[in-house]
Amino acid sequence: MADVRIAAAAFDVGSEFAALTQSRTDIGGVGCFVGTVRGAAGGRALVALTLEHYPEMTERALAAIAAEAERRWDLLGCRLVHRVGRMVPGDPIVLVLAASAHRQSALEATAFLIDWLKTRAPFWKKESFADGTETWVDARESDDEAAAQWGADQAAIC
Amino acid sequence: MADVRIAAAAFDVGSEFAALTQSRTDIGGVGCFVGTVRGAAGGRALVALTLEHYPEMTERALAAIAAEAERRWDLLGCRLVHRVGRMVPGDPIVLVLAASAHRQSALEATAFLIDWLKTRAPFWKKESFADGTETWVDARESDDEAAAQWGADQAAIC
Amino acid sequence: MSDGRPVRIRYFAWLRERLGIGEEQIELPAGVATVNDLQLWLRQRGPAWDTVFAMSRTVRCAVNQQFAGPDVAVNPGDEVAFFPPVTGG
Amino acid sequence: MSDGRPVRIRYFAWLRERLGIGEEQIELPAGVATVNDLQLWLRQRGPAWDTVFAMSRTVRCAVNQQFAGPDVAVNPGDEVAFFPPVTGG
Repeated sequence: MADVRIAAAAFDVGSEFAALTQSRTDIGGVGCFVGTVRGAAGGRALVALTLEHYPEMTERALAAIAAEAERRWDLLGCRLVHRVGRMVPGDPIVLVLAASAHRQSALEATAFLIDWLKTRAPFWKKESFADGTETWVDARESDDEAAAQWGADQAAIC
Repeated sequence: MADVRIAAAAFDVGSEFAALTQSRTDIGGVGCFVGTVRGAAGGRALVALTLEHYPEMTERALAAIAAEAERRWDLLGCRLVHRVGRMVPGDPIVLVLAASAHRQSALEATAFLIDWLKTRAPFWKKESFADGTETWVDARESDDEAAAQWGADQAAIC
Repeated sequence: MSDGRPVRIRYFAWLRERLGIGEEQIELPAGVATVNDLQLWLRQRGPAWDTVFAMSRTVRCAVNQQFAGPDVAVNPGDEVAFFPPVTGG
Repeated sequence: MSDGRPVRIRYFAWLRERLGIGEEQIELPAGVATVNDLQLWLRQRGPAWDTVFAMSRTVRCAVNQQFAGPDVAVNPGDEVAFFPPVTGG
């Protein structure tokens, strides 16, 4: 039921929402999260963000994350879109949509999906700054903690 | 900063998202919730949902709810759209958008906004069924409980 | 105490339908100083009014577009609204 | 034990950049049976390799596109990937 996609080009939030909900009368609520590229990091001006991924593994990982959300909540639809390649500030990076009959499931599943996606899908961010330097983004402990609150099975991650 | 609106016509999720995020490079995450009309209630087929409201009070109530969210979280944008009048199954009823530098604030504020909106804004739903009967929707205790988890100041409600 | 300015009363959702009235203007009756006083006064209008306002758990109120409890004051010129618990969103 | 089929090794993000290689195919070396064995074997290739794989807290692994801990088996024909902790979303 879930629909996961890696996108090289920018996606359109309205189109993704429409694709999930069109002609559906069983859905009562749709939760959504969109992550976007910020124009600064650590106080320095950012000119681009480049997302590298592990192509053969990425869609499998996204599908597994969506399947886990569908196992935990009674979802009527689930959609994950993640961009790869070069993006500029203001661009959307990632979209999570979770539809359910009731709002609580939709919103909880949305939070779960983005938390797991941040810690369990093989993407890596590189920041390009206005001064010409480039840095790979460090993983954040707060992301691990956010993911762990869902009872994440950390044994699966080496 | 918040943008609240009562709408007689259907709204477009993509346009609302664009209006909040366009030309912004400070936003890192946008949380969103869209409530939609379901095609059945209590096992009976629904043909329409009619939203009545208290016009002079509604925008004031929505603005107060948005202001409370902005007080509690470091939001970079907040948008509430609520429809009134007659809707059919599949139609969007309500839209909540909350933007922040980080995802947790955006998602928490989104959940807060819809919980408070359900218990603190003067809207009333009437269901019209396929068999010709009409019923005013009863308030749900679960909605009061969801709102109370945010430390809602229930003294303000008689 | 009335200073001549009326109180505007509004009814919404099933209260409006059961009472058959969406709004009215009244001279503030003698002895009516609070939301609770006004409800008691309205109940005396007849069986439909008595029945609706007897459901105190399911009748909410706003004074001048702010949610208001039974002890909130009602003054000449105020707008008072009665309605069921809200069900939007 | 090698049955002649190679192991495909892939490197991502800063591991790829520091090692100067995105992927390679190797004959499974004698004595290498797990992810940990493979890392120890790769460290012997030189200072850059030793340095990168010494950062065990910041090197993650997948075997056949599944996250894998140090004790997971590596067999001929497998695809093994090394990369930093993920930072998507």
